[in-house]
Amino acid sequence: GGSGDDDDKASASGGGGGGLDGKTVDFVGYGADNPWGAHFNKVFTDKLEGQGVEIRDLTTMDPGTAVTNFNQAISNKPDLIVAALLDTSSMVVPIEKAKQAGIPVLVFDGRPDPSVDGDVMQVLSDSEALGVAAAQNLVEGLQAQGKDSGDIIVITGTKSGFAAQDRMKGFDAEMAKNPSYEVIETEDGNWDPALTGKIATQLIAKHGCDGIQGAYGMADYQAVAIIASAEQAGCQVGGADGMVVTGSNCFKAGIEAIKAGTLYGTATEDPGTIAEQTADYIERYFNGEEPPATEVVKEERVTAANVADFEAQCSNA
Amino acid sequence: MSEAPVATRTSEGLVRVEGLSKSFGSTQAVRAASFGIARGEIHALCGHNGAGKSTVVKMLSGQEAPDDGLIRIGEEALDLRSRQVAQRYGVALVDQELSVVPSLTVAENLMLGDARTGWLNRGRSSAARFRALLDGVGLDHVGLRQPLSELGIGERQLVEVARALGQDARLLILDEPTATLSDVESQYVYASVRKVAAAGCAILFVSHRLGEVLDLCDRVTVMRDGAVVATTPAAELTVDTLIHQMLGEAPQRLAESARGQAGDVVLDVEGLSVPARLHGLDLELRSGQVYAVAGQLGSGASEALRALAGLVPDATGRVRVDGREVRLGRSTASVRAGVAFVSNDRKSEGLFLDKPIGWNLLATRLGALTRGGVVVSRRWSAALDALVDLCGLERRRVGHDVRTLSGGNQQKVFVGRGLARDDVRVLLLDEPTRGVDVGGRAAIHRLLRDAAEQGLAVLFSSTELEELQDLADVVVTLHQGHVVQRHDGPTPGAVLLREMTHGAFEEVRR
Amino acid sequence: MTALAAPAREAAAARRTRAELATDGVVVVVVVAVLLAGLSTDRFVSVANAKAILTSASLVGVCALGLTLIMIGGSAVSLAISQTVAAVGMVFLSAQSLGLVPALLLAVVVGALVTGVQGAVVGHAGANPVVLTIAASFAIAGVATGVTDGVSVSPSGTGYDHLNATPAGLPLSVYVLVALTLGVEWTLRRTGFGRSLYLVGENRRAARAAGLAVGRTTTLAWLGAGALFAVTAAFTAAFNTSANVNLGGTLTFDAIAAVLAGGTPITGGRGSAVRTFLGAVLIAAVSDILLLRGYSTGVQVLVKGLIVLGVVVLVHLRTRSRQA
Amino acid sequence: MRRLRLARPELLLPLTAFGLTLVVFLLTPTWADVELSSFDVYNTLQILARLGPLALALGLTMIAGEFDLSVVGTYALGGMLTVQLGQDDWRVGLLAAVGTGAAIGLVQGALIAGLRLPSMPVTLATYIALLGLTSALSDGLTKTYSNIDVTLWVDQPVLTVFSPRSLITLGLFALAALLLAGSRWGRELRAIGGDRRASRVAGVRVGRLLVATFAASGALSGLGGALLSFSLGSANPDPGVQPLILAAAAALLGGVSLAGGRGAPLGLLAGILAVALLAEVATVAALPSYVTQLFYAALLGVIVVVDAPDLHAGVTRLRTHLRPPPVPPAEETP
Ligand SMILES: Nc1ncnc2c1ncn2[C@@H]1O[C@H](COP(=O)(O)OP(=O)(O)OP(=O)(O)O)[C@@H](O)[C@H]1O
Ligand SMILES: Nc1ncnc2c1ncn2[C@@H]1O[C@H](COP(=O)(O)OP(=O)(O)OP(=O)(O)O)[C@@H](O)[C@H]1O
Ligand SMILES: [Mg+2]
Ligand SMILES: [Mg+2]
Repeated sequence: GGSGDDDDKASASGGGGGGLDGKTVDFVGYGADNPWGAHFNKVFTDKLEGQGVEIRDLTTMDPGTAVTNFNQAISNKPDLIVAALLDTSSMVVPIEKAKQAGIPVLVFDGRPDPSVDGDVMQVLSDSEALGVAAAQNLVEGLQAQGKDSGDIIVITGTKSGFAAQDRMKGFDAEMAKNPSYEVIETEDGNWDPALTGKIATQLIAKHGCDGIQGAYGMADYQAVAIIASAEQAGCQVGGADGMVVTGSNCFKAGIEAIKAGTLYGTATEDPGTIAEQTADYIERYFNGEEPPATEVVKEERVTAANVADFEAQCSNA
Repeated sequence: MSEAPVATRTSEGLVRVEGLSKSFGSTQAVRAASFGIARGEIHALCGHNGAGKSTVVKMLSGQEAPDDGLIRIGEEALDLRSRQVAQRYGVALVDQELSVVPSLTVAENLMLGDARTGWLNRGRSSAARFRALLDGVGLDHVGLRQPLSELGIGERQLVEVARALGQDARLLILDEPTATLSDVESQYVYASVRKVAAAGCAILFVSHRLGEVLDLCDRVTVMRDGAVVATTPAAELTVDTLIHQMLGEAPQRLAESARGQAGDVVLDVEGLSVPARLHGLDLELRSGQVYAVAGQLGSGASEALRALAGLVPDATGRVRVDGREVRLGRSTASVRAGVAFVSNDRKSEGLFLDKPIGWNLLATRLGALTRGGVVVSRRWSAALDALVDLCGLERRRVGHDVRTLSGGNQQKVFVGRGLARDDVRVLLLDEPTRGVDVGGRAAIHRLLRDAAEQGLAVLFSSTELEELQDLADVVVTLHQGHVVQRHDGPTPGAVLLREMTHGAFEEVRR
Repeated sequence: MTALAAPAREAAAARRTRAELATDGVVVVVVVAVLLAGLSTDRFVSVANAKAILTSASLVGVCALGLTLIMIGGSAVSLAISQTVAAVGMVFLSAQSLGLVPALLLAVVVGALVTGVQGAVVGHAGANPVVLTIAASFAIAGVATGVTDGVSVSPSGTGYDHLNATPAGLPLSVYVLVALTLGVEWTLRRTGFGRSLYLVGENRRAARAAGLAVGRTTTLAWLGAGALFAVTAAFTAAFNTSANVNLGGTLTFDAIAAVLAGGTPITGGRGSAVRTFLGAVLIAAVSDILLLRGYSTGVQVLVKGLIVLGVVVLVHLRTRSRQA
Repeated sequence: MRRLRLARPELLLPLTAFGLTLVVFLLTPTWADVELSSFDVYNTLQILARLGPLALALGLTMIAGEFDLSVVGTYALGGMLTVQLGQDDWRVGLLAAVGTGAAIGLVQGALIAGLRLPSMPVTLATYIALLGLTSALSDGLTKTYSNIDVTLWVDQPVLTVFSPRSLITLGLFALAALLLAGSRWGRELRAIGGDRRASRVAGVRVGRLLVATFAASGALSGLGGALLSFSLGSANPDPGVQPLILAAAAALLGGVSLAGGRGAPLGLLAGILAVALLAEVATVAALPSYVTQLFYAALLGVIVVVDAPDLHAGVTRLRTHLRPPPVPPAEETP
């Protein structure tokens, strides 16, 4: 098999009707050792395989392996490559190679590098909206406590990913609308609950319980770690005067915390919903319905007010 | 006793050390030592354990820098910063510790550090030279491309000797080259050394075997406590005067009357075998007597002791201690049955060098010093005091790491570990006095004799006639894994030697 | 005998060598430097911050105590700590329906067994611990992922929350760390097992020839280590209220860093629980200073590495000076 | 007494490993529903190119009886420097990566050789420090390499199955094999790995050799990082421990002994090819990643247990106890 010598087939709009049965999809997604990825893979694979699509599992959490696997996918000449971009820039060249080989690519979750933006189909989670939702949660929560001003700490996911960067973009923009609330610390928690807890403990010690009014843990499991740290340091969390904490993609632990009143709110971006929508997109694509090049999954803000509606959706991981 | 007149084959001094001194921490190992070696001379360096011989050797061979003093070779005063520099000035060395690499082949070992082997590997160009070297030390059965790990310890030692001989040195230093060799193998070393000396090389020979020293060497320099006592022509010395120089006193040999009376059977061995190494050894050990298995390297003597200690996984045979059967192949099983073992490799299979003397002495009896798994300090210190006295060590030093002791004193600690234990019935010792000076040797012999009298079965192996005659009541000679003969009571050395080197075959024929 | 009577040996024996004094000097300078840096750092000297330092040292510290046992016993390191902690954390949370104490016991048993099996292979067969535990880390993570399908485990009860208690304002894990440090230290110093462990760690072959139960001692050390990993796992899981294969985070290298920073040599035969405790606190304190002064995570990790390097060199120089 | 040369572990293990994995690879179509193509060979060699320099670096230090855990740190730093300094001119980036790697190796080697330190804790500390440094340099962010021509060049197919990157890696192995087999370096490297003290006494320049080996290890790791960054068009501040683990597996399969003193570059090459083939089989057959993980665990576990010295004793003991005692050969009885 080769990469560059089949250009004549390239222009064919791979889907072009004919239904799903017998179609092959090479799936270079997140590895199952990540809880988000695990649930996504399960929902996605079940749904498509149920309709006769043949899925080849090339998932991994290692960016280098992902490139090798993507190249392998190209050589397999499937009807479609579905990929998650662990490392945005290292996927630029493989995506271009796929384009040359005439194999369509669908990217889900995080957006691709701008240089190949037009070359792939995309089903994206709305990271900026997630950041906005987190900021709204904080502002709303603080205002409900009657605080006009307040200091906020943020512990992010791995800073090198677009997911964290885009969330911060949305978050910062929304916070800028309420200048009386100030972000005093932003630390990289590396999507790691243990590290997040450690950093939170130190930040709380640094500023004291009354030095921090709000906190943003970029994923629920990070927000939960912040809450635990705060409680261990003897700070009050939630309630009439305690620290307002928010997450921004929902996990079961977060939903429990919202119900317990310690987490003010979160937002969706649960793997099940994106998986459903991605699978749905592929269905439409193979059925020749020509879906729009980019679809954004609608993200919802979750707080105590509507937590019941999202409990089921958010409790898979 | 100042320096005696030089009586050498050539009167010109080639190598001179002047006022050489060296301290390790608080220990002054060598104090202002001076002596000279002439071209073509075989010069012995003698002294008790820890006298500083090896330290002098290390300074002469570039392994340690002197704190003070000069080393001259020819007319130059040299700064021997490393082995390479020393080699460049023509100093070849056989170290006290075996210094060949088991993972390399014989030929590769001969090439190590050899200046004549260049940076590029040029195939077989040196093969003939290496072959001749090996043949010269009696290793004609050993192949150049054979991995060294396939050779026994004595053969390895001979390879190291061959390597040093092959370097065409101006000064050849041999630090106890024959300690691990049998008498027959040692003869090869003597012959080679004589040949090299005849070619004009100066030779420094360190040994505790005083007989060989007097036979082989031209002059003898004796050291005591780091200082040179005297340099004397060998012809003017006898073993007794030499010992007197070394120790300042004459050691007591065990008197004939000290020989033990046989008691009950403690250890009963039937058909002890190790594939390809030991074939059906039968032995009955009684308390009160000291037994020896005697044989050259490779005779299976070491193997027999190691098998009894549970260190040879494929050993078979029937072994009973006080009538109870012992399962072979597991050291813990042997220990439980009351067998204590002193290996011939005290560095890697013996002592805990970086632990205090106390820990080393008590390592084998932790069980007796604990109650419910917790160490009882009272028992610990009582046992320690008793042992330290028993072994003739200084109480003051029990907290010091064993590494800081000289080889001979390390050996005393090692032997002491098996003594004065209620749970020990059999004491096995492989070369119990390897590298130990005359005084230390007598002390260790006394310890073993006492142990036997206390009701233990004592079995040791040795390649040295003197030791066999001094210590053993019963000697079993071994040759190529087979028992040759059992001797009760005093046996002429010549008989033992013949059996150890040639087996029983010729005798049967005669 | 003659040698022992040598006069030069007499007095000087107990005196400290120059190298020892020099290394002590360096240690003093470093501690003073850390203190000065701390004192000049805003908010470093406060009860809250001291609590924070202890808190962040506590979980790594308990793990590191386990690793200390392994290292003293001469089996170098375990590189499977993170994965063990993650897997045991999952077990702990999913067993919450049994109640806190049974769940805790179950976790300790599982942790001890998983680690003890590796110890048995190292102790009895002489397998290389580094490679073996790399294999174990893959195996544990693979099994955990396979069993859970990668989904996070949530607690099946609420008993775990007791582990997040803060008696007298300090997290329970700090008390546990102090108690376990004292317990492990006592075991090492006062029991026959402790002494055999030091001996086995220093020279395995010699220990075997001396008739010490090398395999059993090593296995016991690893069992103990596994139990300590499990304690960390329970606290970490309780803290995060959910567990997946990434729960252990960077614990493996954090624990190694703490043990090495405490001055326990990787070659075995030496070391103590109290030193490990101090190592964990040192690293936590320095990280804290750097964080308070606004340095990034990268710089904190860099400094952690340099501390470990410095201590390794110092300890080595000191030991060597003692050997001379 | 002389055993066959092929029966020695430094040859037997890599040849067996390579042979077996090759068979598994060729048989993949029989159990997984896939076809093999020349691209699969290309991809195997790409995996080789990714791990090869690391395996060689680790292998060389292991032969010398040391264990350089810092290779992955140098690898990460090398990749990052390549991207940050080589945006305009790839040569600058490459030079920076290799030079820094060599310098790090030099310093570590000097510490280890000069103070006679054990290498594990030193390289472990360096590893932690280098990851921190890389992360500090990049602010924790993945950095993009925008010189796409280089990216395309290093991975373009050459003779169908090769790429410049895999050819460079194979060249490195050839060079190392030539150096080690053709000069005293190889012999002395094995000597200091087999018995450090004895080699020193024999007059081997142990210190210099160690420093050179660590420098080579650092340079190779830096180069590996640079090549990877060129290929990916980016540099990640934390490559994880997976590269280290696979490189270690490759070195062990390559016949290098954990105790030191044994191994050769061509054996290493066979070992890394075996690992690359396995990785490719996992990819072609689309095994879930946890299955692959379990597979590597089993592989490493088997190697390390088979290599375990005391197990041999145990097996011998067991065999001896199950077998009746041998009758002593009659003709030798005196
Ligand atoms: N590296 C060292 N560190 C500390 N002390 C040492 C060291 N090397 C030797 N010593 C001490 O120096 C003294 C002289 O030792 P040396 O090895 O030279 O004795 P020796 O005469 O060769 O004894 P032996 O006959 O037992 O080999 C001894 O007391 C020994 O303990
Ligand atoms: N690995 C081996 N495989 C096969 N035979 C061996 C092996 N090692 C040694 N031998 C042979 O076994 C015999 C006994 O060897 P060994 O060196 O153990 O004797 P020994 O008990 O040490 O003798 P000594 O009493 O002189 O110390 C010798 O003939 C030797 O060549
Ligand atoms: Mg000596
Ligand atoms: Mg012997």
